[in-house]
Order: sequence, then C-alpha cells, then structure tokens
Amino acid sequence: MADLQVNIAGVPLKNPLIAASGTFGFGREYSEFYPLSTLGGISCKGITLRERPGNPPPRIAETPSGMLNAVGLQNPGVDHFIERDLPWLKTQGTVIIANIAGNTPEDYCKMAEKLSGTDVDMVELNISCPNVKQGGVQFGTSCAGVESITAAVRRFCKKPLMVKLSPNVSDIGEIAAAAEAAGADAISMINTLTGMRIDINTRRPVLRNNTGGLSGPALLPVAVRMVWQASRRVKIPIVGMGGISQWQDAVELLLAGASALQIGTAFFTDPYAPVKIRDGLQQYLDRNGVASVAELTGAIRPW
Amino acid sequence: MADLQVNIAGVPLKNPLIAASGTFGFGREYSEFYPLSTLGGISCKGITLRERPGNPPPRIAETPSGMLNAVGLQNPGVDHFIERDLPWLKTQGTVIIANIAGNTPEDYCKMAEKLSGTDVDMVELNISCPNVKQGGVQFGTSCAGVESITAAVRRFCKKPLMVKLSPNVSDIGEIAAAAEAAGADAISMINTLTGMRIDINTRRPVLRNNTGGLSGPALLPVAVRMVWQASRRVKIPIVGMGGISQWQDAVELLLAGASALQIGTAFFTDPYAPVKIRDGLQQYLDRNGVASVAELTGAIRPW
Amino acid sequence: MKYDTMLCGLIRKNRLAEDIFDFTVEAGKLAEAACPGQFAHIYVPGKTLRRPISICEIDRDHKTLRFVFQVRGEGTRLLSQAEPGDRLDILAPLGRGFDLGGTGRKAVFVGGGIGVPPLLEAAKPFGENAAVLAGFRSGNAVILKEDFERAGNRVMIATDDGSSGHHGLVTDLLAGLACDVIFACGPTPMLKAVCRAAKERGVPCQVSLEQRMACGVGACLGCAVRLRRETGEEYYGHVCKDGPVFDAAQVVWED
Amino acid sequence: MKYDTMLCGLIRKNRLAEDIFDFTVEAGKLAEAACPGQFAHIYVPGKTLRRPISICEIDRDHKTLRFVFQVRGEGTRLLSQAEPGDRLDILAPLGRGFDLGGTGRKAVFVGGGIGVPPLLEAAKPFGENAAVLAGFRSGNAVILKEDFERAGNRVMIATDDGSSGHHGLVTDLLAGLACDVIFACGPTPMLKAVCRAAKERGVPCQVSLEQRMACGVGACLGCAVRLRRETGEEYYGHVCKDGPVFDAAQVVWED
Ligand SMILES: Cc1cc2nc3c(=O)[nH]c(=O)nc-3n(C[C@H](O)[C@H](O)[C@H](O)COP(=O)(O)OP(=O)(O)OC[C@H]3O[C@@H](n4cnc5c(N)ncnc54)[C@H](O)[C@@H]3O)c2cc1C
Ligand SMILES: Cc1cc2nc3c(=O)[nH]c(=O)nc-3n(C[C@H](O)[C@H](O)[C@H](O)COP(=O)(O)OP(=O)(O)OC[C@H]3O[C@@H](n4cnc5c(N)ncnc54)[C@H](O)[C@@H]3O)c2cc1C
Ligand SMILES: Cc1cc2nc3c(=O)[nH]c(=O)nc-3n(C[C@H](O)[C@H](O)[C@H](O)COP(=O)(O)O)c2cc1C
Ligand SMILES: Cc1cc2nc3c(=O)[nH]c(=O)nc-3n(C[C@H](O)[C@H](O)[C@H](O)COP(=O)(O)O)c2cc1C
Ligand code: FES
Ligand code: FES
Repeated sequence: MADLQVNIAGVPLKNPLIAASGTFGFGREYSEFYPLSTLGGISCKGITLRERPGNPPPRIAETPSGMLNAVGLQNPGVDHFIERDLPWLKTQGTVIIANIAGNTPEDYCKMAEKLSGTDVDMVELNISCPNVKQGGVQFGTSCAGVESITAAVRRFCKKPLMVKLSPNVSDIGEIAAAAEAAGADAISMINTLTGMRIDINTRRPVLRNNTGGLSGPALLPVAVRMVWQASRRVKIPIVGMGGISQWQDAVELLLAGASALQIGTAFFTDPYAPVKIRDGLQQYLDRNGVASVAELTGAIRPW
Repeated sequence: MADLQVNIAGVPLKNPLIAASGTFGFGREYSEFYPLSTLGGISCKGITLRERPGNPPPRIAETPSGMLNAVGLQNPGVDHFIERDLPWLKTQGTVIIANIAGNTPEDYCKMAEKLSGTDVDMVELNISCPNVKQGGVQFGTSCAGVESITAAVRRFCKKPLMVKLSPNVSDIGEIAAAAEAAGADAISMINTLTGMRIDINTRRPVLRNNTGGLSGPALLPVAVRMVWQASRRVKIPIVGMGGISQWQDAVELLLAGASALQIGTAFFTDPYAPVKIRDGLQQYLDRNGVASVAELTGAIRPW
Repeated sequence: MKYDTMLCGLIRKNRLAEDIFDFTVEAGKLAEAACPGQFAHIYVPGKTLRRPISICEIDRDHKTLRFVFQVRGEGTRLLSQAEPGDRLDILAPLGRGFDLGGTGRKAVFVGGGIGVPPLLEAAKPFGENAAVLAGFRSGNAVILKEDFERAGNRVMIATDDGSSGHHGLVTDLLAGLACDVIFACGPTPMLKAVCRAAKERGVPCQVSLEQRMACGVGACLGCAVRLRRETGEEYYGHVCKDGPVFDAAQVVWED
Repeated sequence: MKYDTMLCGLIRKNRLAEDIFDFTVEAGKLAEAACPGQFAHIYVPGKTLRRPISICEIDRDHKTLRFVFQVRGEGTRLLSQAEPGDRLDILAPLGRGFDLGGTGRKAVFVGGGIGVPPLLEAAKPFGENAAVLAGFRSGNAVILKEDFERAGNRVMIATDDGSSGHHGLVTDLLAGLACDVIFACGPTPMLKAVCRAAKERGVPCQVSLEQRMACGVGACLGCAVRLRRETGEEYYGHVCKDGPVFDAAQVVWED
C-alpha cells in the first residue's frame, strides 16, 4: 500500500486531505459521519480577534458547478476558539490548523501570539477573504501587502505559518514568492474568486453582500493553474485547494505542485467526499506503483 | 413587443446578442444554421498584423461547466481579413466587429489604421488573450498597460473603439476606468480566465500550451461581478460576456450593467443558443412589461 | 445516529398539482431517526448544492419518508424527473423540528402553499384537537387536505381567488379560533401575520423557516437567520441546525 | 443542408463489448446528407462540449444513423446511459469523409479498436474487393466482424493477446496483401505504421484522425492538426472541417 503521509512545514499529516477553512466549522457537525481522524487535518473556520456576527442572509448562492458564499467570517473570536473548540479538536486525532483573519496587522499579530501559546498545530493566515469590508483580501492582492502582513505575523507566530492566497490577482507566482520571502513556512491556495449572481425577478443580488466567493468544481482549472505557477516560484510546500470533488482532481493538484490538499465545497455535495477521495487516491497510487503520495507533488511534465 | 435594439458607441444593433470573438470564426460555418442577420453583431476571430499559425494541439480541454482553449490566435492576418472575409461579412446584414491582437503597440496601431479605411463597424482591442507568448494579456493586466495601448490605438482608429478586458486582474474597475480615460468608446468583458488541466495518466497538461483560457458557464458569476464593478466606474457602454448559456444569464449581465452581450462557448454546446437567448429575452421583457432591453442595463438594485 | 446520508429507493411518486410532486422513499435508519418538522438535504445529480426539503410524513413501520415539493428552479425540476426505482442520495434527518408538547392541547396549524406539507406529520398526533388552516393560490393548487382529515384534523382552506374555501388570506381564518398553540410554515408575510396574531393572543407559536443552504448540518454558517435572545440581544442563528423550526418570539424579521 | 442539429430518437441500443455501445438513431435529413467517414457531434446533458463520434452506418431508406462508441470518460459514460425512446441532440453530418473512388479497386481497410466502426460504411460498397484488417486487445473486444462480412468484405482479425486471429499487430496483416488503396482509423502508432506501409508500396492512403473539439464545424479552430501542403509548407488544418479523413501524405505526425 502506498504511503499517504505527507509533511507540511514540519507537521506530519497521516494523509494529504485537510478540511478547508469555513466549510467544516470546528468539526463537530461532520464528526457525526466519521471519526475526524479520517482526515489528515482540519483547517478551522476563520477566526478573528473578537467575535463577529457575520453578514446578513442570504449568504449562499449556487452557480454552474459551484457556489458563492458571503458568510462574512461569522465566528466566536479567538479566545472562545482556544477555550472551547481547540481542546475538543485536539482530542480528535488529526492535525488542527487555526485560520485567522483580521481587520488590521495588529489583530493578526495578537491572534498569532495567542495561538502560539496553545497546542494548535499550524496557523493559516487568511489574507484573502473577499466577504468582509475591512482587511481580508486587501492584504492579499498586492505583493507589498502580502509581504508586510506575513512578516509582521511571522514575528509573533511560534507555530508553522501557512499563508493563504487569493486568486483575485494577476500574477499569483509573484504573490507566492512574496509570502515565502516574508517568512511563510507554507502556502495554501486558492481562496475563493469573487463572483456575483443576480435574481432576475427582484433585480437584487442573490447575496445580501452583493458579491461573494466562488468555490467548487468551477474553480478547479484556475486552482490547478495557480498552484502550478506558484510552485515554480517557491520552495516552501503548497497546500492546494479549489474545486476538488473527486480523487482525480486531487491528483491533478498534487501533480501541479501541491504537497497536501484542502477540500471545501465538496463536503456540501457529499459529506463523505474526503473519504472517497482518500480511497481513490490510495488506489491510484497502488495501481500505478507509486510508493508515496509525496512523489506526485510537482510531478507534472509540462510541455 | 419590447424593443431589442441597442446602441453601442453610436453603432446600432438590432439586438444585443453578438457572437464572441474566436468562437464564431468569420461567420461562414454558423451561417449554415441561420442567417447571420439573426445576430446583433459578430466579433470576428482575433486577427493579427501578419498570419499566425496558432498553437500546437491539443488546444481544447473540458472543465466543470466550462472549457479551456489555447488556440493561440491562429488567423490569416489583417490584410486577408480585409480582402477576403470582411466583404462577405458586410453583406450579411449584421454589425461587424474586428477583434485585433498584437505583439507590440505598433502592430495594434497599424491594424487600427488599416481597419479605419474599411467598412468594419467597430474595432475591438484584444489586450487580454492569455494564449500567446508575447503581447496580448501583458497589456491588459495593469492600468498603465491598458491606458497606454488604448491611447496609442485611439490615435489611429477612426472606428468606434471597444477595449476587451482580461479578468486576470485584482481590480477590474480600475482597469475599466483606465480604458475609458484613454479614449475607449466601449468596453467588452470578460475575456477568458487562465486555467489548466492535467492528464493524470500522462502527467502532461491537457493543453499543449500548458495553460489556456477558461470560458463557459463556470465563468458567469465572475463575469457578472466584474461587469457590475466596471459599470460603476465608467460611463461608456459595456458589452458583457462570460458564460452566457441561457436567456436568464443574459438578463443577469444586462442588469449588472451591460448594454449588449457576447455569446461564445454557448455556440459549442448549442449552435442555436443565441436564437434561443434572443427569444427568451424578448419574452422576458414582454412578460414583465419592459419596453426596451436598454432599460435592463444597470437596473440591478444592489443591497 | 443523528443524521447520515443514504441512497434511498424512490418507491412512490405522485403529482399532487401542476408543479407539486409527492415522493415516498425507503429511508431505513433515517426514517427511524426522523421527527416532524425536520428536513432532508437531497442531492441532485449535476448540482453542487443539495436541496433542502421538509419531511412531510414519517412511516416508522415501513421505514419510509415522504416529501412533497414544488418545482421552483432547476434543482427541483431535475428532482421531479426521478422515477420509482431510482435512488436518491438523501442526507437526513436534519435540524430541529416542531416541539409538539401535549397533543391534548388545541393546536392550530397554519400553512401557506408549499408550506403546508411540513405540517402534516406534526398535526397527525393532535387528531381532532388540530385545526389546519391551509392557504393556496386557487382550488387546483390545494394539496394534502385528505391527508390531514384522515388524521382527524379539521381542515379549513383559503384561496387567493376564492375558487375553494375562504376567499382571502389563510390568516383570516385564525379570527375567532380558540387555541393553545400555533404551528406555521409558509411565505414570510404569512408567517409574520401569524406571529403577530399569536403574540396578540399570548399563545406560543412555532414557525418553520427557509434559507439558502450549503452544508445543511451547521458547519458552513450559510443559512443565517436573525434571532433575538431573551436578553434582547440579536445574533445570527442557523436554519439548518437551530431550526428550521423556531419559537416565533425568537425570530427577528428582516426584509 | 450541409449539417444541422436535430433531436434524434434512439431506436436501438446494443452493447457490443464490455465498454462498447452501439446506437441507432432516427436522423431524418441528417441521415440523408451523411457520407461514410463523416462524424456527428453529440450533446451530452450537463457537459459544455459535445462529443464527436464517427458515423458507423448510414441507412438512407430508414433515415437512421448508427454510432458505435467506447466509454472512455464521463461524457461517453453518460451517453451510454441513454435508453431507446430517449432523444439525442445530434449535430451532423460533419467534416469530410472518405473519398472512396472506384469501388472496383482492391481496398484494404485497417482499423484498430474503436477505430474499426468508422470504416464500416466505407467498406460496404467495396464488397469482396475490400479486405478489412481489424485489430483488438483480445478476442472479447472484437466488434463488427459480422457486419463487414455481411457486406461481402474479407475480415482478418489480429489481437494483442492472440485470443482471436493473428497474435500481434494488425499492421502485420498488411504484409503480402495486394491493394490499390488503404483506408485506416485507429490509434496514432497504428496509423503511422499504415502510412509508412502505404508510402513504401506507393498506394494512396486515407486516415481518419481524432482531436479534441469544441465547435465541430470549423469556427473555433480548436481541433488543429499539423498538415503539409504539396509545397512542403506546414500549417494547422482542422480535423472537424478539413477532416476527419485526411490523405496520409498530408499529415505531419506530431508527438
Ligand atoms: C428547511 C427547508 C425546508 C424546505 N422544505 C420544502 C418542502 O418541503 N417542499 C418544497 O417544495 N420546498 C421546500 N423548501 C424550499 C426548497 O428548498 C427550494 O424550493 C429549493 O431549494 C429550490 O431549488 P431549485 O433548484 O428548484 O431552485 P433554484 O432557485 O434554482 O435554486 C438555487 C439555489 O437556491 C436555493 N434556494 C432557492 N429557493 C430556496 C428556498 N426557498 N429555500 C432554501 N433554498 C432555496 C436552492 O437550494 C439552490 O441552492 C425548503 C427549504 C428549506 C430551507
Ligand atoms: C472525428 C472523431 C470521431 C470519433 N469517432 C469515435 C467513434 O466512432 N467511437 C468512439 O468511441 N470514439 C470516437 N471518437 C473519440 C471520442 O470523441 C472520445 O472518446 C470522446 O470524446 C471522449 O469523451 P469522454 O467524455 O468520454 O472522455 P473525457 O476524457 O472525459 O473527455 C474530455 C474532453 O476531451 C475530449 N476527448 C477525449 N478523448 C478524445 C478523443 N480521443 N478524441 C477527441 N476528443 C476527445 C472529449 O470530447 C471532451 O471534450 C472520435 C473522435 C473524433 C475527433
Ligand atoms: C462557506 C464557505 C466559507 C468559507 N470560509 C472561509 C474562511 O473562514 N477562511 C478561509 O480562509 N477560507 C474560507 N473559505 C474558502 C475555502 O477554505 C476554500 O479556500 C475555497 O472554498 C476553495 O475550495 P473548495 O472549492 O474546495 O471549496 C470558505 C469557503 C466556503 C465555501
Ligand atoms: C475557442 C475560443 C477562442 C477565442 N478566441 C478569442 C479571440 O481570438 N479574441 C478574443 O478577444 N477573445 C477570444 N476568446 C474569448 C471569447 O471571445 C470570450 O471572451 C470568452 O470565451 C468568454 O465568453 P463565453 O464564456 O461566452 O465563451 C476565445 C474563446 C474561445 C472559447
Ligand atoms: S447550511 Fe451550513 S450552516 Fe446551515
Ligand atoms: S472543433 Fe472548432 S474548428 Fe474544429
């Protein structure tokens, strides 16, 4: 049997499949389906320094082979996470990643500092959330922004630091390089692409936030392209995501350069998606005589 | 019966449905299905100063609710277009738009000059083709690039000038404003978003060009969002496109701010798509007592 | 088991009205676990998001669930094309259903259009203690009348065009109807009116709400609904986990 | 009419091998216009791109077309689920088929696997003047043998595993076979070998090629194939419009 273990910035994962931030809450709901130890890791719902109510509804819209969300980072705040969610999560036998978002660099730094004192396994810097007015994506769409926020947080973060990139940029390679230069231990990509739907009867945007983030299969070709472009610019590991819904998609992102993967929207279509993807991946490796999933990383043969 | 006529930069179109550049060749193939006068206009296959062989195959890949192409601007060159294609096209009873692409600003200017001496109805500046090595998209992803190329061509172009924007940018509103400031008479958007697929058996990118442009329904929410963002920044008309496959999609893009539409990938799914979309639009207007399709433009009621 | 997915065989399919379909599926343990007012999240091939549909009836003996749904868009249209023998991928039972309390109380069930089916399983145990007020566009849109009657409920119909029952709003029928508790499901304006009436009379009222959903289980925080705590503080709860049935006093009506 | 779309009723469906399906559809004017070697572009619900499938047989009397296809991916898998009575959205007839020339000549048809079906309609008029060399993985993958024989063609089978006919390459069967013209369809290595053989013998050879397609009619320039003009100059032609059948001498084999 091929080895599914991977290592991201010193953190060993039993398999490369991580639940994507915001699609898996803090794990409790999906633990009804299977032990969370089935997963390589969990990236928790994006947390902020203080509790956030989130955006007014509707927050969800469907699109061809995808969906939009504008949840707006509804979350109970970092302290609540550390006290109430993390202890339970840490008993689940999987790697726990804290996904943090802030309005200001100071917010990010304070959270990183607080989390450094916990037994969270990794910190994921969400500088790419398109659904909040302040902060979020504004840091993520310029090299200078990415570099400064990453460098700032780096100083406070004693945990492996993963920077999550936005796809709403012209040159993702450049952005990835900026994150690496500023001290990121890993990159995760891609967050959602900003989109919009309009109800043609009411002439209102379907989402109360007007725009939202596109995720799901529609995004896959963009994710594959961006992971490939980024992987040619950085040496740090890339955690790939965006539209993975079947094991074949997972293989594509690995070949493009990802060392591990996050699964998001696929949970909504099928709560068992990561289990099926893990099994499919295992069989693919075995069938092709690949000893370890890590061998797929970047094994694309570009023309 | 509601009025389907629209006017783009002084050019009257009998209906807002234009065939998108590159998906309709120079019209001959689709004229087997219905008279080309069925369409409001035709944006011809992108032409360059000199003949181009295009990229090696494969040039096409499928993606969830979309496709990638990397045709690479195969075309017979502007002179051939003017001598062999345009005369026939001009007898078809529809508006003819020349879509031009260049390696250098000089190329663009020369073509604009040549076309100014013909009876083409409009020039569409393709500064956003992601599938060619030189030129193309590089002009389209920065404000400075868009502004300089638009201003340069403007001086040589005696025809209404439409600038076609790339979605591979962080802030489309800013790019649209740059095109307007530099003298564009209209904007068309969006071109394809760069994507990639990998054959997991050969580990080769499906496209020989490695990456290609994503089009089709998957793109619709991005197009709606971008048209909306651009329409809030410019006064010149916007020709919207990206993923329109049914009349409802057309209504969304009009509400978002488009004055006319282009249909591309939908031809491949159904050659009769524009006829069905036109009829659906007509019925929607009549059913809702809207006197003219122009009333839909920008009639979104954002939250 | 709280909830799970299952491939459920479609065993009966009926068309109750022009655009309203009635499905009964073999649901095994999902049927055993289900309570009135809960819902199912149904996979539609080709769609990224499942479609939430309330459980209309639960047959614990035969381990079946019944769903009655209206074709509103592409997803429900595709769903309506399923045929007996096909298998539906169903995630259920989800959410918090009706808190029925003592069925010796006089209960009024108010349903509007496709809001009527979610009330059936809840009304049944009340037998003749339940008055079911059901509003529809017109007489040919009336559904489930006999089903409620078979359970002993007293059914009163209202239609917008007067072609069946009372000519007017279903909430008109509330006037002068004594009751200890109200259960309601239907369009927002109707629910608002019902809540107002309940408040005036000082009777408890439970309403079943709708919101666009992604996960259906409480993980994505997509299906937000504005709620009020007893302290008066407002916050966003979630239809799929905290509801779909809410105490009317909790709900902050947004527009 | 050159080509058009039509909703074609599926009237016969057979499974010829594990993963090979045989569809006959009512195609009206499309069948009347079709020539051997042309193809159809078939819409698959839910897919953005149609799937190109060669016309295997044309029945002008009954106005039907026959397609034989292999399940290779998601699109052909979905297509294989169509049942008699369903209607397929077909765009046809497309491209340039075989230029048969005089059917009194000795013709050899060389097909590999799913490259065999496109040869049937072309081989029929040659009757006993046609030798059909058909290669397959193994005996249980052999298809259409009787169909060619019914037309009077002489059929020789080769299989990779020797479980039927010649144990080896189908092109081995060319050795010592006199002929005036060769028609071939199959995997690229086979086509290359056939072209080489044809060139050595100085006989004309036509090959049917595949390429990923979008429009299918010549508008999008997606299905490029490298060709050589008589002047030696190379350029990209298009499988859907200039082909799918090309004169072997024109084709520049890329890898
Ligand atoms: C808890 C709950 C119970 C429901 N019970 C029933 C029922 O028993 N019978 C019934 O006919 N309908 C019921 N609905 C409404 C039903 O979910 C929608 O009509 C259906 O999702 C529409 O899908 P569509 O693809 O046809 O429409 P589309 O408009 O194409 O759907 C697009 C997206 O919007 C969502 N959506 C659209 N309308 C609604 C809505 N009213 N509520 C929630 N999501 C929506 C869809 O789920 C999908 O994600 C219920 C909704 C909820 C939340
Ligand atoms: C002119 C022509 C005639 C053909 N005739 C036949 C036939 O008679 N019988 C038969 O079984 N097959 C035939 N093919 C091949 C057939 O088109 C592909 O097997 C089919 O498109 C695969 O689709 P899929 O969705 O199953 O595979 P996927 O791999 O999921 O398809 C993904 C995309 O790639 C395209 N694609 C994949 N493989 C091919 C291929 N070999 N050729 C062209 N496009 C491809 C698909 O059309 C689709 O756009 C023909 C191809 C061409 C070009
Ligand atoms: C409902 C929803 C909520 C999300 N919330 C967050 C979040 O809080 N933090 C974050 O970094 N990404 C968030 N994301 C983005 C996902 O983590 C992921 O990057 C994106 O959905 C693409 O992956 P997918 O196509 O597999 O869903 C959210 C996505 C969805 C659909
Ligand atoms: C095969 C193909 C070729 C294209 N060629 C061109 C081109 O030459 N010039 C151009 O401006 N856009 C070109 N485009 C982009 C389309 O004009 C259009 O912007 C894009 O496809 C989005 O619209 P759609 O989703 O309706 O196809 C091409 C698109 C496709 C699919
Ligand atoms: S739908 Fe995900 S929380 Fe309710
Ligand atoms: S598929 Fe469009 S040119 Fe051949």
